[in-house]
Amino acid sequence: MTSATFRHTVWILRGNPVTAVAAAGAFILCVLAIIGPSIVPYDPIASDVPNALQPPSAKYWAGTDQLGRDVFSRLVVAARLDLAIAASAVTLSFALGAVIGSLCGYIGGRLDRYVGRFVDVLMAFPLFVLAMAMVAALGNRVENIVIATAIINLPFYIRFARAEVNVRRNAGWVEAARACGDSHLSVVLRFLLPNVLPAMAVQVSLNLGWAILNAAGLSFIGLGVSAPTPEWGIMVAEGARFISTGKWWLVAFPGLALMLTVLCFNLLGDGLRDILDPRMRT
Amino acid sequence: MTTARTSLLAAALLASTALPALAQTRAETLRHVTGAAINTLDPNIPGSTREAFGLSLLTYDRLLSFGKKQLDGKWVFDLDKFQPELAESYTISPDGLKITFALRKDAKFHDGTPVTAEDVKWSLDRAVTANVLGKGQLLTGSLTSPDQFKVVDAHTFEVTLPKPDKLALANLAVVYPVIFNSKLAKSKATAEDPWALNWLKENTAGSGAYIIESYKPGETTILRRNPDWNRGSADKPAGFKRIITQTIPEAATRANLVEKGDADIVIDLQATDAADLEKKGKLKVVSTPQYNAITFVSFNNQIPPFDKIEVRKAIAAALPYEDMFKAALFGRGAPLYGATWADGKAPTGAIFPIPQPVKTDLEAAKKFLAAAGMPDGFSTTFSFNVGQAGTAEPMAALLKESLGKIGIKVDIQKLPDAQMSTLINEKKVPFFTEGIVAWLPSMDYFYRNFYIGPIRWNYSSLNDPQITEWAQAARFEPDAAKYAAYGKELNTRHFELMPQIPLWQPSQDAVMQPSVEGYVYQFHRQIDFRDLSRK
Amino acid sequence: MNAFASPGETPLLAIDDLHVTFSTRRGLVEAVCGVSLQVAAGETLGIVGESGSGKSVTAFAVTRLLDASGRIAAGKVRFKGQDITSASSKQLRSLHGAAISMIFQNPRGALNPIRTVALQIADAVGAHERISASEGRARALDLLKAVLIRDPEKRLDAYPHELSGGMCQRIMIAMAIASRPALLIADEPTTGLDVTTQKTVMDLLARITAERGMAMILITHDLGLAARYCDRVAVMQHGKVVEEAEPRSLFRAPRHDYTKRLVAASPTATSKIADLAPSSLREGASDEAIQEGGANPSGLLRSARNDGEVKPAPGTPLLLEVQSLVKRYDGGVVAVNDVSFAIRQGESLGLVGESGSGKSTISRLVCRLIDASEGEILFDGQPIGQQAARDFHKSPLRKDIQIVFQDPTDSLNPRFNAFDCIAHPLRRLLAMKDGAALSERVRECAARAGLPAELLERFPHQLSGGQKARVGIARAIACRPRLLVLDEPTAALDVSVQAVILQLLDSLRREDGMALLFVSHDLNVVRMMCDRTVVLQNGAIVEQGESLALFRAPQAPYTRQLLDAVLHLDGPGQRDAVVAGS
Amino acid sequence: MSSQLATTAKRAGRRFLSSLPALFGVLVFTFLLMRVLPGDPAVFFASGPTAGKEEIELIRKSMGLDKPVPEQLVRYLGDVGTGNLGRSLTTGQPVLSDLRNRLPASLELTFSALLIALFTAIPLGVAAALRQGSAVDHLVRFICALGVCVPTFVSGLLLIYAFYYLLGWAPDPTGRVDIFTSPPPLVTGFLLIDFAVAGDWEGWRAAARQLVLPAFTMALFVVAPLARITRAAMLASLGSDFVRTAKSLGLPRRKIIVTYALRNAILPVLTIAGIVFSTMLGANVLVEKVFSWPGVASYALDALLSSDYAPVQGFVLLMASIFVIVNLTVDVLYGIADPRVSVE
Repeated sequence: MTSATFRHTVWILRGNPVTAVAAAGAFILCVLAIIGPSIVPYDPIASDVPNALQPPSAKYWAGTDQLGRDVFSRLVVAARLDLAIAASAVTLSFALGAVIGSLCGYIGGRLDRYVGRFVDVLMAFPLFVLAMAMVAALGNRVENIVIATAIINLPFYIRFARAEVNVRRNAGWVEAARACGDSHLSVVLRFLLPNVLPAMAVQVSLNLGWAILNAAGLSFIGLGVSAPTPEWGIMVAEGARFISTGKWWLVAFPGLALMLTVLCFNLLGDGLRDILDPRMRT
Repeated sequence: MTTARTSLLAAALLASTALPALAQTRAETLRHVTGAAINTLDPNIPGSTREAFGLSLLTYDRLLSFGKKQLDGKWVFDLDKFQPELAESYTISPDGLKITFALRKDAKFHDGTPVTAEDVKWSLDRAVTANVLGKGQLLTGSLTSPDQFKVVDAHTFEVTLPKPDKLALANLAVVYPVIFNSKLAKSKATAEDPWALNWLKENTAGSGAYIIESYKPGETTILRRNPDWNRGSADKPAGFKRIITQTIPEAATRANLVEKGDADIVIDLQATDAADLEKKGKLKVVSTPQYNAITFVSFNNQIPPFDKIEVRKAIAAALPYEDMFKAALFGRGAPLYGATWADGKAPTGAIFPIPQPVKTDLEAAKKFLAAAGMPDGFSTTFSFNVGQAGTAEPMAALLKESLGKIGIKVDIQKLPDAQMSTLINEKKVPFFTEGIVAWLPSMDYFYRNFYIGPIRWNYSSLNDPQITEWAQAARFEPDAAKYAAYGKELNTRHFELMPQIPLWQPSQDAVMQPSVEGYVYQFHRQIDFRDLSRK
Repeated sequence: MNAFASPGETPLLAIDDLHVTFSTRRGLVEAVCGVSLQVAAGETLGIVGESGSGKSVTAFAVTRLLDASGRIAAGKVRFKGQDITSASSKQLRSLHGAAISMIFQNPRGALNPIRTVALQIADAVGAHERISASEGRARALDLLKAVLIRDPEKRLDAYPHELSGGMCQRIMIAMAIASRPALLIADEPTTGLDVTTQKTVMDLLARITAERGMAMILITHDLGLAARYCDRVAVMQHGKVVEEAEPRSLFRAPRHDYTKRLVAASPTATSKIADLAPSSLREGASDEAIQEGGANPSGLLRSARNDGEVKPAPGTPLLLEVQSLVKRYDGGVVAVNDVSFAIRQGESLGLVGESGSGKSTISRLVCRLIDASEGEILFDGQPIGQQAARDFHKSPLRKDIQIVFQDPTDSLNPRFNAFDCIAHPLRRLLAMKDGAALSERVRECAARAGLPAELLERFPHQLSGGQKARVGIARAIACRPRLLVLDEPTAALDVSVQAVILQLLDSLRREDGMALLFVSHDLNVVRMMCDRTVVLQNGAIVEQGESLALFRAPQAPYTRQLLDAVLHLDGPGQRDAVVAGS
Repeated sequence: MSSQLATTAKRAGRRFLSSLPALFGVLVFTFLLMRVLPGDPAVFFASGPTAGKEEIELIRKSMGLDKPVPEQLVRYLGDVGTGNLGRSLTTGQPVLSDLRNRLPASLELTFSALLIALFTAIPLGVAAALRQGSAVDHLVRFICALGVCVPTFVSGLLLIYAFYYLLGWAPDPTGRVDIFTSPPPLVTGFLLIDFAVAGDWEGWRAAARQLVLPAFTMALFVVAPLARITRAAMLASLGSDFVRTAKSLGLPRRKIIVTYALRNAILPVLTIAGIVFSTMLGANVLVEKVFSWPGVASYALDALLSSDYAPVQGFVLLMASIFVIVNLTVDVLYGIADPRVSVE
C-alpha cells in the first residue's frame, strides 16, 4: 500500500467510524481463528453430561449445551472452521470467476456466449436448493460444502468480472499495452485482471458473510458439517431445538457470533467500496 | 415513515383476534399436529408413510383390532387380545387351521352400502394378490393366497391356514387388511389396474369412524365423524366430531402450539420439549416406552473389523450408555443396558428385547480389543440419518469421544435419509445407529425379521444358523413354556454374538390438553383417534 | 452597447470579494479567492481561464448550486441588490430559472433521460407559474420555436437520447429562458460539440440574449469564443480575476503575464509552434505547464525557436501507404470508407474531421490494433494489413509503429507507476531486462519527453494531466518508432499545456526523424503541426493536400465550413454583426 | 410510443427465445444431479415393516428407475414436453398439481415480502442518499447490514417465539390461514385476493395475519440489497447533471427528488428487485419450513432429502421458468420506463 493510499484509507476510516469498527472486528475474528483453540477455557469437544444445559454463569460464560460442553469455548474454536469454509469457498469462486469472467469480457464472441449460457443455467437455479442438492450428492463433508458454496457464487463473480473488464477493454491503456507488444492473453492476465481485482475485493467481503450464512443454512437442514465439530451454523440449528424450552443461550450466542461476523464483513465490504471507489477521491 | 406505518399495520393485524364463530364446535374438534405428512389414502400403496397408516385406521375398518392393556400404568395395545370391528365374533377350529368370522349385520360403508362377506373376500384377496404392502406383511401370518379366504354366507367368512399360526389373527388387525367397499372399488378398477390401486390412492371406499372432509397432502387433513359408526367398544360413534391433522415441520413450533392450547395433541415432540412441558405441568404428558421398538448401535457383521466378536464386544463395553441416554433422550425411555444376568444366560425368553448385561467399562473394552488383535484400535465411520439428528447427533458425539479413549477413531457421517436407507439396503454401512419397530412384537417375530437372511431389515447382516433354526422353530411352537425356552436360547445367543448393541426403547411422548382422554399407545406408533374423547 | 456598468447605477449582478472553499481530505481548499465582478443588464461577460481556475465554481457559487462540500466562505453576490449568499432556499427557488438560469456543458447529460422534451420544458415553466398540462405543452412548443429547432412539433415527444448534442443544447436553452430570466449563465456551453455545431449554438445564444435583453455570463476555456461573443472578458487564474477588459484590447494587448501566455498559447490561423509558449513568458511563471518543463530537454527550446522547414525531400521513400481501407462494424456501420493516403519517412500528416468522421478508427487500423475489413496497409513496403491484429504483437514491426492516445489519464494503467509505463514497451518489444540499462533508457525517454526523473515513481493518479501526457509520449518513443500515431494527443489538455506538448512533439519529430500521423479536430493545430492534411467526413476523405495550401484555399465545401467555424481572437463586434445579420 | 412498445415486445420475445436453452440446460442438469444423489428413493419409500427386495423393485419400476439413465432422461424430457412432471412419492400426488396448489402460497409470501422490503428499502435508501455521510446514512447502512446478517431460520424462530409464544400477538404459525377459517372460493390461489373477491374481510384479515411474520422474516433479509442499490442509484442521479439542471431552473424540491432523481434511480432498483424476487422464491426454503408454509420450496426440500426425484426436478424447472418470466417482466418494465433501452 502506498502512503497515499494509506492516507486515503485513514481519511475514509475517520469519516466512517462504522467501517473502522468493522475492520477491527474482522481483524479480531481472524486472530481468534488462529489462536482460538489455544486460549479457550474448556475442551470444545469433551462432553460433561452431568453439567449439561447450564445457563450462562461465571464458570460457563455462555452456558453449556446438551452434552455439557462449554458453549463459549465452542464458539471461539468454531471461528476457525467457519472462516475457513467461507474464505475458501469465496476464494475458489473468486479465482475461477475472475479469470473466466475476464476472458469472456475481453474476448467476447463465442466463448462469451457459451459461458454466458452456462451462467444463465446456474443463475436460473434456485441457488440454495442447488447447494443442498450438491451437498447431498457429494456427501456433507467440509470440502463439499465449500465446493457447493463456491459453485453457487460463481456466476456472480463471472458476471462481475466480465462487466468490469468489458468497461475497460477499450481503455487507452489496454490498447497501449497491445501497442507495446502484449498479446491478448497477457493483456487480460497482467493488465485487466489486476485492475478489476480491487472492485471484486468488495464483492468478496460481502460474499464472505453470505457464505457463512449459507453454510449455516445447510447445517440447519442437516446438510452441514458433522458433529461434534463446533460450527456456528450447527450450533444455531441445534440450539433452535431448545428455543421453545427457554434455553436461549444455545441459540443466542452462536446466533450472535454468526451475526457479528457477517455484520463485520458486510460493513467492511461497504467500507472497502468507499475506499476503492475513485469517485470518493477528491 | 413508511416503515413505521408498515409495522403499525403489522401490529394491528397481529393484535386483532379473529377466531370465527366456530368456537363452540372447537370443543368437539381435535386438532393434531405432526411433523410428517400423509401421502396416500390407501395404506397398501407402496411408499405409504406412517401417517397414512394412522389415517387408514380411521377411515377404514378391519375384521378386528388389537385390545389394550396396561404396561407400567400406561395404556398400550395388546398383541394377544382382540376386539371386534367388522367381525362380531370369531371362532378358531381346534386344530387351529380354520378361523370363522361372524360379520356385523348393521355395518354400512360411507355410501350406505351394507358390508358383506364379499367385500371382506375382495379386500383380503387384494391384500395378498395385488402389488401392495399387505402382501409382505400378511405372509408373516401365513396368509398368502386367495384360496384361504372363503365366503360362507353374506355375513360369515372363513380363513383357512396351512399351519396353526399365532400371528394370523394379529395380522388381520394391522393396517393393511382393511375392508373396502368392493362394489365401489370394482367400479373404479380398470383392465390394467384390476384392484383400483390408483383410484383408492386418492379416494376412500371404507366404513370407518371418520370420513375425509378435506385432504391436502403435506398440509392438512380434516376428518368428519361418521355418525353411523358403532364398531367402538361402547357401540357408539367416535368421541370427536372433527379431527384436524396438520403438518408442522418445526418440532419447536409444535411444542409451542400445544402449550398455547392451539393444538390438542401431538406425539412427535423432541425429548427436551416433552420433558419441559411435563415439568411445567399444565398439559397431560403420557410417556410410553415404545415396547415394540429398539434403538441400537449396529455393526455390519460381515465388514471387518466388525466381523470379529471381540471388536463388537469391545465397543459394547466402551459405549457411554448413561451419558447417551441422558443427553440424547433426556432419560425418556426404557434403557436396555446395565442389566445383570446371573449365570450369563438370559433371564427370560418370552419377550424380546430385554435389558442386556452391558455397561461402560473401558478396561474391559481394551482387553477385548487386544484379544481381537487390535490393541491400538482402528479407524471407522459411524453413520446416522439426518432425520434422527436430534437424538443421534449427541449420541454420536459421545460415542466418538468414548471410543477415542480406547483408540478407535470415529468419523461421524450424517446422511440424508434416503441415502442412509440405500446404503443400509446395500449392506455398505459398517457402523451406525438405527431404530426398529415390530408391529407384532412377539419374540420370534423380531428374530425372524431383523436377524435372519439377506433382507433389508437384517441390519447387522447376521448369519447365524443357530438363531435361524431356533427362530423358525419358535414361530410354530404352540407351547408357551417351550416357546420361552427357545427364546432364552435366542436371547443368550444374541448377546453372545453381539450383532448389535440394543440401547433403549425410546418413549413415545404424547402431549395433550388435560381435557383429552383415552390415549393408547398403538402398534404403528400413531394415534388411534377413535379412542379419544374430551372430558 | 455599454461595456461597463456606469457607476452609481445598480448592476444586475454584483459579485463582491467572493471566496469559495471546498472541504477535501487535505483540509479546506480555496477554489475562489476574492473574485469581484459586475454584470450589467443586457451585457455579456466572458470568464475565461484554464481548468482549476475557479471560473465554473464562481458560476455555481453565484447560483448557489455548489456541491455539498463547497461553501461560500466570504463575500457577497447581489442580484438586483438582493444578496444571494444569504437567500433562503425559498427565495433561491424563485430566483433560479426566473431571475438567473444556467446552461451547462454536456447538454445531453443535463437533460432528464427518461422525460420527454415537452414535459421537461413544461417543468421549467411550471416551476414559476401555475399552468395546465396543455398550456405547458403549448409553451414548450413556443420555446422550441424560439430556439429555432427544426420540426418543433415532432421534437415535443422526443427523449434526449433521440436528439443530437446541438439540439439538446437548444432545448437546454429553451428551458433556461422559459421563465424569462434577466441573467443567463452559460458554463462551457459548446465544449464537446463539433465546431460547426458550436457556431450555430453560440449564434443562437447571442441572438436570444440580444432579443430578450438578457445579460449573459459566458464561461469558457476558449479565448476565441470569448473574443467573438462577449462584451467584456475577465481572465481567471487560481481563483482570482487577473485581468478584465474589453476583448479586443485584452487579446491584442494583454497586460497580465498569465493573459499573455494564454493568448500566445491559443493557436490561431497564423500562429507557429514556436509562438505558442515563447521563452520570454516563462520567467516567473507559476502555472503547471511551465513548471512541468522543469526538466527541459536541452533540445526543446532550441528546436522550438528553430522553425525551419523539416519537410522531407521529394525523393524520400514512402513509410506508410494506406490503400482503399474500409472498416465495417457488425450491424453494417461503415466507420472508414475507402480511405487511401501515404506518409513519407519523417513526414507529418494531419487527419482532421469532426466526431464520427472515422479518424480514430483509422489511427487504430494503422497501429494494427484492429483489423480492417478491406484494403491494405503497407509499412516500409511490407504489407502489414493481412497479419491479424491479434498476432501483430509478435511482428518485428510492432516497435516501429507506436501511438499516443487522446486521454492521458485513460491511456495509463492505473496500477503501473510512470517508470513501469515507460519501461513496458522496452521490456516487451526490445526484451530488455531490469537493470541499469533499462532504467537508463527509461530516464532518457522521460527526459526527452520533459518528465522530471523524480516523478517516475509516481502513479498516474498522482500526476497532472500534462505530466501524464508526457508519460504517454515517453512510452511511445521509448522504442524509437518510425511512425508515431497521435490520436488527439492534446484534446484533453488546457491550452497552455497543449502548447508545451505540441512543441515537445514537434521537436521530437525533428530530432528523431519520425513520421507523424496527427489526428485532431483542431484545424489550427493541424496546420501548425503537419506538412500535409487529410480532411475526413463520415469515414471518407473529402480533401487532402499540403497543409498551408489546403487551409489557404480549401477546395471542398466541407473544409470551408470547418474553417469558417474556427474562431479568431481578433474580432470585436462580431456579436453585433451576428445579431444584425440574422 | 407504440413503436417503443413494439420494440420492447420484440426484445422480450428475443430474450425469451434466448432463455430457452438455459431452461433446457436446467432441466437436464437437474435430472443428472438427482441421479447422482446416492439415495435410492425406492429403498427409502419401501419403509413398510416387511419391505423386501420385491417391494423395492416395485417402486423402482413404477418410477421407471429400472431403465438405463439415458433412456430415463429421454422419457423424462418427453414427459415434460407433454406437461407431465411425474408423481411425488412424498405426497402421492402428480407433481404438477402439487406445484400448482403450492405455488400461489410461495408467490403470495414472496410478493408480500418483496413489497414490504421495497416499501422499507426505498425510503431508507432515499433518506440515506439525501443525507450522504450523515448519521442517517450510517444508521441506514447499519440497519441494512443487520438485516442480512441474521440467518432467516433464526430470525423466523425468534419472531415466532416473541410474537406468538411470548406476546401472543401473532396467530399460530401453521400455514396460510387459520385452520378454523373457511378458505375462500378458489379464484387466483392468492388468499388475500380470493378473500377480497369473495368479500370475506374476516378471512382476509386472518390470511393477512398469517402472512405478516413470514413475510417480515423474508423481507428483513432483502431490505439490504434493495436499500443499498436505491442509495447508490439515488446518489448517482442526485449528483447527475440533469438534477443540477432541475435545481438551476428552480423546480420544487419535491419534484426534483421524486420526478427527476427517484424516477431515474428506480430503474436499477427494478432490475435488482427482479433478481431478488427470483432468489427469494428459491431461497425461502427455510422460511417456509419454519412457518409451516405450504409452499413449493419446502415441498422440494422434503423431496430432496428423501431423494424423491420428480418433485425436485419439477420445482427446479418451475423456479427456472419463473426466473425467466421475471427477467422478461423486468425487461418489459424497463423498456417502458426507460426510453433509451428500446433504441439499443
